[in-house]
Amino acid sequence: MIIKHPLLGPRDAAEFVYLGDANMIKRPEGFGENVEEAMYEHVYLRENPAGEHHELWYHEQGDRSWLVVTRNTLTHEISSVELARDVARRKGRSK
Amino acid sequence: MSQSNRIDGGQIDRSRTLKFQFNERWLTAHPGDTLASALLANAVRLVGRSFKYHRPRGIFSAGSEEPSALVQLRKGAALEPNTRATTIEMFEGLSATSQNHRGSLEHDILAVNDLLSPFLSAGFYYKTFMWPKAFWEKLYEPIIRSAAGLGKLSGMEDPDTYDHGYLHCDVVIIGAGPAGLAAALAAGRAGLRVILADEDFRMGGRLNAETYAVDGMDGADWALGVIAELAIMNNVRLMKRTTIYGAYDHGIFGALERMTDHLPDSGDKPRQVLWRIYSKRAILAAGATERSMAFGNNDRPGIMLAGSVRTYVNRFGVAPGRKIAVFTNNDDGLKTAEDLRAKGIDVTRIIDAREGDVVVNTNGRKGLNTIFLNRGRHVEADCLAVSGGWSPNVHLSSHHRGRPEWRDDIAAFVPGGELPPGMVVAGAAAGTMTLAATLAEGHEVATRVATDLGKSGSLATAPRASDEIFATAPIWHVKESKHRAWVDLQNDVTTKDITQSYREGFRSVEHLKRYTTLGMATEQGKTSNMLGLAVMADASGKTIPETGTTIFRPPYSPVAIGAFAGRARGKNFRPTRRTPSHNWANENGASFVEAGMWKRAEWYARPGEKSWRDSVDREVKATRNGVGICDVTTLGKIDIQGHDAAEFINKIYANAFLKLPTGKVRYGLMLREDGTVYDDGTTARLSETHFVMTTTTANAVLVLRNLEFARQCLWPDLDVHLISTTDAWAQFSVAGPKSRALMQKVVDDLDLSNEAFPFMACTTCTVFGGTPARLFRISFSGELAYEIAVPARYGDAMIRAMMAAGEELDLTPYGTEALGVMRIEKGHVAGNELNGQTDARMIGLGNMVSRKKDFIGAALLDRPEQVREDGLQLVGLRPIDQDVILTAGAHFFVEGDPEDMAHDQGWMTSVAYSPELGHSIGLGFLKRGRDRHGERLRAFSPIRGQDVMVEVCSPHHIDPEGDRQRG
Amino acid sequence: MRYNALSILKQGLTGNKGWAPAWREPDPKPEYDIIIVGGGGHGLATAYYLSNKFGMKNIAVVEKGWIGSGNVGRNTTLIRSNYLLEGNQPFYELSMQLWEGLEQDFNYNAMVSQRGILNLYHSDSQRDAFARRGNAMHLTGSGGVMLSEAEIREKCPYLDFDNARFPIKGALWQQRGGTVRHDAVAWGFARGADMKGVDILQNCEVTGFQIDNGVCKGVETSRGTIRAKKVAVCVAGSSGRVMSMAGMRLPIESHVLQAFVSEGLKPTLPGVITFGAGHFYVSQSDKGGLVFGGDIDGYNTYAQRGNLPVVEDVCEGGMALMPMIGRARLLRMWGGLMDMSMDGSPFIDRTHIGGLYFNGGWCYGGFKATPASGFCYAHLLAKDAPHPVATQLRLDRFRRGAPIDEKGAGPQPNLH
Amino acid sequence: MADIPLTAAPALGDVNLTFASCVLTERTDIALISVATPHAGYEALAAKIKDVWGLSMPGASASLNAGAMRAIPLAADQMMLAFTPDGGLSETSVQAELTDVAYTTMQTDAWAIIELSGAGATAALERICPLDLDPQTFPNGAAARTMMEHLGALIIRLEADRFLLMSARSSAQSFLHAVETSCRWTAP
Repeated sequence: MIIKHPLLGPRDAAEFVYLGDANMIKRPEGFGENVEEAMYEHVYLRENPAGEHHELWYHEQGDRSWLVVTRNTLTHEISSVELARDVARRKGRSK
Repeated sequence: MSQSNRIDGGQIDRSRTLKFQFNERWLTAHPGDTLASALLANAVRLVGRSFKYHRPRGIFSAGSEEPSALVQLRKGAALEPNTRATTIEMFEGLSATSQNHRGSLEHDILAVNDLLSPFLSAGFYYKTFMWPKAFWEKLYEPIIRSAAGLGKLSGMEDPDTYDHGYLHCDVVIIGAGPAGLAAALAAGRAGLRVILADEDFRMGGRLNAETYAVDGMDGADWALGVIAELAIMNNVRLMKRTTIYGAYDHGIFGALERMTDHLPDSGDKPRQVLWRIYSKRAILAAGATERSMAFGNNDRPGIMLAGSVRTYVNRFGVAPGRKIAVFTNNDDGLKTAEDLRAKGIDVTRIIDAREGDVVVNTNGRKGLNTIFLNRGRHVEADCLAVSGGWSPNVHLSSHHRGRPEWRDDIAAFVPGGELPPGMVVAGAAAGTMTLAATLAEGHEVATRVATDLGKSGSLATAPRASDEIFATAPIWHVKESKHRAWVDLQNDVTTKDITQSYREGFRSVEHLKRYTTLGMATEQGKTSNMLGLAVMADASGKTIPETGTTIFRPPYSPVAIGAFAGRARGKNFRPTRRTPSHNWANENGASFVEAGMWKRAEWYARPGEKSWRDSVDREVKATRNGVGICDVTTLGKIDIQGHDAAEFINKIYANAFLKLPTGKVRYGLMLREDGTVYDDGTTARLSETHFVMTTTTANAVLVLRNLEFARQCLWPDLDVHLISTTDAWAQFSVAGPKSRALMQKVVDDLDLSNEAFPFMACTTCTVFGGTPARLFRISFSGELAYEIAVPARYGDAMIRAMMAAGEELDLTPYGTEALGVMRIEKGHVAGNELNGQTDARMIGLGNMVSRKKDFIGAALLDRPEQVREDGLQLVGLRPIDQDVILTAGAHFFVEGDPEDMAHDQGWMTSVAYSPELGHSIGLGFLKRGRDRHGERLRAFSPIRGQDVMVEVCSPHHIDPEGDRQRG
Repeated sequence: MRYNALSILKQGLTGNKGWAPAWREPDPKPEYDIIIVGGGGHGLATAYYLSNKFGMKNIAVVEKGWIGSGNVGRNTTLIRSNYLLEGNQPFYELSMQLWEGLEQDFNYNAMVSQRGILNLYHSDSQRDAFARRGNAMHLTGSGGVMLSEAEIREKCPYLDFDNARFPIKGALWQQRGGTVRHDAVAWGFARGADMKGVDILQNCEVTGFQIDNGVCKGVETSRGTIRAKKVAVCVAGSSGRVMSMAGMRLPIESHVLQAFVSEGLKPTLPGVITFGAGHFYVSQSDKGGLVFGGDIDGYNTYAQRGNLPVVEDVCEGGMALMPMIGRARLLRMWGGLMDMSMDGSPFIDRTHIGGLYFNGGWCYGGFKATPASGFCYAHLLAKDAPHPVATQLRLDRFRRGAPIDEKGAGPQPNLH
Repeated sequence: MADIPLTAAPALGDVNLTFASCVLTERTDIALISVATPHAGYEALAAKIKDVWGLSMPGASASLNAGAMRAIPLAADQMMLAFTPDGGLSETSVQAELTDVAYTTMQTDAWAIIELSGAGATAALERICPLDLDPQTFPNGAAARTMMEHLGALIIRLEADRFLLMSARSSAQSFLHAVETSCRWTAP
């Protein structure tokens, strides 16, 4: 596969490491019993869609960016690639 | 015998004669021949045996679709099984042997299978060999297996090398026949970056095998002219002997270039290069494959595809027979007769199925001699040219989601459905079956691609040829024939097997293939799938497209496993990382152990030491009683800087880090989000905004990856920056009661007293008169200890200087084994304990985990099964009989309990011999372990034949209070 | 029709014209007691054991394509019972025992071939982990021995002992491990179930569940609505897609595992060999092809095809382990969808929806589990209680904090 | 304390190999400092390096050269300064200049650097480098991190036929072997 890095252009996916569903950005904050259920769902349950999937790839043999790649799991077509940091901020993550 | 079937013409170099061997017999050929054409030239007809019935096999085709003429090429370690004679380019001294026969090729004992064929029909083996039960493995299967397979492996290491490579282009053109050449010409002239690849050693495709004219000249000459023009274009790369074997995602194609297979030996160059081609567009111009028809005994040597007969006659100057009959259902067959007659070869009969004439049976045990027609007629012939029509080579179009579509007018499947993005198809591969149309289509498709990619396109016009007639009648199976009719020549699948498969309910194409093995041969169904499908359609009374379609998986034709591996084998399977003291260690008796990619010194043997234990015991004693030194460079080192660095690290580690003072080091415990221990190490604060984190050797890369994830995805606005410095610093652990004395000699102007530089202190400093360094007072051995780091370039000089400085203190280098002994003595956990199944409670660090902050892993610490009272806990173990050497992996049982999983109490994770205690010790996980110190248990290890009693104790076998390291 | 040597002789003498279909092609009935969704190995095994061992009747298997067209027909055919953890090992041992009696049981020769499995190790810590595992195997009566380097040399002289980047130090050997002709497993179970009246409904795709007040009452299919008292889903790589129709999210991701076969070669390998320093395992089929594989591609996918980096990685492992295979040619490569779970272990469980059952999460270990998976699922469906060896294979184990994580890789499916 | 000045050892022993159409040389004269841009500190850093070395901030895939100093992009907020230390310029002095505007880390020792030059350089790289090195897409000055023969590598095009190849110091011998093998196997 080829991932079109938003800063670097097309790169072989072999340079990247795959993590999984981009929802992993939405980590429940806090600790103790009150987040246990939310964290259980966050850590263990997956949409696993047959179709468009937002997912995290890490450019380990490149510029060490984490990327959010939107890829169709049926065709492997990639429709967008963004820096995960931008996505995270858009989802309200900060410090 | 000297090439008795050689005739005039052809694209071979008659000025040179090459000698080659087949089954130890010397024969001659010319440059430009394949092994197949050379064998035919020498009137060799029997070249192999089929898989199941061991029927005689000859040469069936002239290309990579060959199902029958498989040989073992070369000798010794270079033996290459299952090689198609039709694709082997002749070279001087070539040696080939036939395969899959017991006894000689001519007298194969296993030909008896042919007589038993009524009982060996499709799927027979699923229905028998079941009784008595034990006989399958003891008798039946060994017999079946002994007959299995085709050619053999040498059993020796492949003596050749292979390489990989990467190419980039605008358009890759697959196939250099008329469509591909026309396309390449248009694309090249338009200025596109073009790769033109063809599996043959001579580009031109069917133009080399036919007698057509293009642009007013002989087709093969036209091809030569085009190739010459392309060769001088800088933007075009011509790749002959190159098979594009697979279409992968996003325009990536796999290609195999055979660099030296046509040479007597490879010299010092790789035999084959496996290219990964990155393309924006692809033009599939792979042509078509001719197919046979099913009639009685249609598998004899001498029965060939008609197009291949023309190839041998026109391209190679070889007559495949002296009396040739033609059996056809289309106009191509007639062309064969024309070409043969033009060469003066006797065409004994044209049997045109469209006129109701069919072949019902043949005769000739090891080579065709008689053909029986319907209505009781027969013809003498030593070669039968069969043309059942052509199937477009749709293969690469179906490597993604493409589903070929049926076209009635050509009675064939053409590329259909969703093609790999960027792929277009031209020529015969697209079902365009006549030359003029093919040339025009190649030109037009390439022009369109060029326009698409922003090039103005070629101004030149398409090459021209006169169009021949192409009319076919789909006749697949001669039903009048009562004899066995082959569909898959290699695997011996006959029409009867297919009808039986239908009868038994194996009716989908997938079931059919799996039940009968149709299409599973080394030609991957190129010559058999279509025929099989047609026979199944006939049996079921459905049309062919209703019955199914033929899709193909990579590779287009088989690829050597060595080529996929490339250079990665032997010592070069993976890179090797060496520590800065590697050369010094090597000079000083070290043996090395693999630690991931690293090579680490495991011990330093000295003269007179009889076993590794002698060396390790000495190193441990010397360190515990004096001072030892160990290269610990392999631990991961990550430079963490930023205004928010402390806050960041505090979110990563399970224990508190926010208030770590500058100049101090702290042990850090890193969890996964599920609460399991991920890694541990020490982190030093060098300044308000600067930390250095160490990780375990194994997790260095993974921890950096996770830190980057936390930094970019979880807390993107923290001002924190990361870079690995693992390789930048040579780091040595100096341990033992005399380590302070040594370090005082090493570092420049620094007070190392316990007050000035206490346990867990760190600082930057210089050593040996000015070399920059970092000093940490940390201990893994439990002794008074330091770690000293210098820039890696000074690592080699540093160890030598340290050893010189430590001579009077008897400074002893120690390796990973001694390190392991000392950490087990101290009860420190390492990889055997932190195996991804362990949480902080299990290793007694539950209290270290903060309950006052959020950090990775904070939320999932207290699920019911994690807080079980009978959970596993880390303990120490010692043998009751002190002479017993414990082994890791033993499971614990209460004496008298049955040895089953329900009574399993835990297991031994690590063991060592403690020279200080004078006996073997262990660490392990035990249910409720911390409450069971003093209890005696069985350490049960049947896999190692050990069953001994151990006493449970504290994991801190030595210095449980930790006084030594603080001293 | 019973298969035996006599039937072959008789048919052989009469032109093989009397063979009957291996299973019927019935039309769906309006209602069944139990509908099994998924006509793969596990689904067919479930139907077989339900009808043959648990005395259940009125059962259908619905399959969207052709039976056996999923992973049971595209795996690398290995069987073994050499697991480590209590949640797994007794289950896989039951599976092995079922394999050992399977062919006589269902009157179909699936060529169960216990030629042994050799797990090589290359470091002391791998050796220790194998010792722990080998001892766990002995606790379930599964057998197993540790082999020295010298013993391995004798068994497999062609492995790279002298020039290896990661030298072979020893191996864990389970003699009872081996291979099975994978397609035949599906066909044998299908035939055995069909003979007991199970309706095998091919080309019948489930398009929805009929869920009424939290109770599943049947399935919508491409061949119409079929009602059922119990619906048992068993669709491996399609688990996420199918269970989403019941509104469920699972601790599962779908990934692709590629498998490879070489051209036919004269027999060389004794059994199954797994490389401990790279992603490569190999066996040789009864036809002579080297059947091999390695790691999953590592990204979520529902496409049954993989990409080149893994192909190369696997072949690198092969060449590093046995450099004689350089000139053997890779004949075919294909991909199968793996229902990769969060701990690498499977589920055989009820769901929170009444009457709806789930079997999945087999990762790339599903084939060897086929008989036990079918047996335990049948047990659960027939008795509404988990089989004793499957009590830990529950969907709630992560909520309870009890993963069955053999590799210790944590909740990231592509690491298992 | 003993005064024994430690001598630096080159990662590859100052290797220098000549092949039929290219030359491979270890560069031991290059010092490396990684420079991370603080949050909201881009302008200050850019102004500083402009002021001190006349250097601009590099783009994502192009290194920039000014006098003795080259700026090589490493990550979205991180670059590497490469220079040959001489009288006025040292690892310490460069770090000191940037103390207030960036986070710097000494990287000289983390890398081994090979210069590959000659008409056959691109053909040799074709066997190990997955990047498109066509001058249109990878012009002079272009810099990229990628993977070659299982090793992370940083490649910079200095001129049409001259490249710097950098890889981790600990595995430098393996990297050298990879490059050397390519040169040998692609020699005409």
